[in-house]
Amino acid sequence: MISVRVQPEDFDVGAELAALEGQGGGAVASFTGIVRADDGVEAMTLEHYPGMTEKALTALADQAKGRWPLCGVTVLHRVGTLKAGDRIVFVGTASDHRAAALEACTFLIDRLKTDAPFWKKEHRSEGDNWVEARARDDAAARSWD
Amino acid sequence: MISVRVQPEDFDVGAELAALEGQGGGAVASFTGIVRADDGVEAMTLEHYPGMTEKALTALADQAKGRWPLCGVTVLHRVGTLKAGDRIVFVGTASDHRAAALEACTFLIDRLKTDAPFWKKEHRSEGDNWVEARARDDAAARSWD
Amino acid sequence: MALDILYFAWVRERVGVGAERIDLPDGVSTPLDLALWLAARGGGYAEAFSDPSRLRCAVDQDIVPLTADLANAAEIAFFPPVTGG
Amino acid sequence: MALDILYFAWVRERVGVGAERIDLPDGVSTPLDLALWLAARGGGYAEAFSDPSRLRCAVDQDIVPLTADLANAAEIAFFPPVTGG
Repeated sequence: MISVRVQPEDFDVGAELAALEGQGGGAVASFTGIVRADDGVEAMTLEHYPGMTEKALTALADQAKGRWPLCGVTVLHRVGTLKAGDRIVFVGTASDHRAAALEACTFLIDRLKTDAPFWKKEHRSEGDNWVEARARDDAAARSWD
Repeated sequence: MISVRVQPEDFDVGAELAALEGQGGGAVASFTGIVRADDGVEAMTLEHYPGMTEKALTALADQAKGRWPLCGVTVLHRVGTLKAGDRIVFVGTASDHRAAALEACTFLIDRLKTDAPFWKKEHRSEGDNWVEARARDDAAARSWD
Repeated sequence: MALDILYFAWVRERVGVGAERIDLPDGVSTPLDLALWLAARGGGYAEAFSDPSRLRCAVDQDIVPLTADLANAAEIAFFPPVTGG
Repeated sequence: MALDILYFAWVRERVGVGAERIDLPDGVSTPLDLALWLAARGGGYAEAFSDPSRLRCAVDQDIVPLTADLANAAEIAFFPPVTGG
């Protein structure tokens, strides 16, 4: 099972995990990213490249299935305006083996941060700014090469 | 927040994740272990050492908080008789950093498998047997030394 | 040959539109050539494209280097390094 | 001094009880000494304790080696290697 979705709406992480738990594997891992209220950030807007985004996320899910014995991969990403505390991204994996599920989950979020066409703009009371890409995210993504 | 529970009842992974998401970190990771229907296993019974179990799981959560900057750790383990497809264990972590959340989650489940007093008995149509500890679980746990 | 150009994030904001269609100009064979050609328009285009090292691009929805071949491309997108997740 | 002994998993099944209280016998100063003393009872105890390499133990709810010191212990548990998670 590969499930990839890009949507403005929030997702139900319990339902997403239940779907992964139902794939017959003994191990399910997940990662959820949340908007932090750091440095006065009140909200952020996620822009993406419709069409390419789904293609890039599906390619990542396929790569993960090629590297680890997975029976389920879910990658969800929200777009539009989100406020502090809102979920941004959910990655879930199911496998017979816990190491495979956890490693694949880490791979997917590391690679998503450098390979999927999303851009974050932060909103503060003093103004807006586009988030800059971070060298440490590039390093994490390349560590899987 | 540290939440450790040992109980016969199932747990609501969506509610557990929501509690971790509410700790103010930007990253939440989870691992859920499920009874596999491998090799004709119809059910298993989880025995534990009441009193020591909670102490051992709390010690693991404290160790994780000492090694990674975590704002939340949840460790839940079921006991009693479970059937194929049932959840056995849930580990969840919250942090400002995704690597911390994911690594701590892996640490907790690796160590739980060798340091917490639980024993599994498998039930098959042809009889029951106690599960044997696996060398690869010992190796995974010791990799964190 | 007609080429759709898409702009995202601050590239889009500086250019002022999200997409446009052009005929591939003579002498433009890579995304880098196209970026410099767009910069020569001046104004917001110059702001967006004057420093190609800050840009990334996708050709027909695959991320490629700015030195990739544009022959047969139907769609190109310019954007800053991605920051999702 | 009174000592509570707890048994889990197949150790409990072979011994036939989950717990018992004894007075620490003379000459028994480690969990290994106690395991061999219990094995000498014969029957299910011999089955459970004849091969101490298969056993693990906790003294006062901390996992310790079979060679740990039993002085001042109030509770000891014998069990196979754990298999939770």
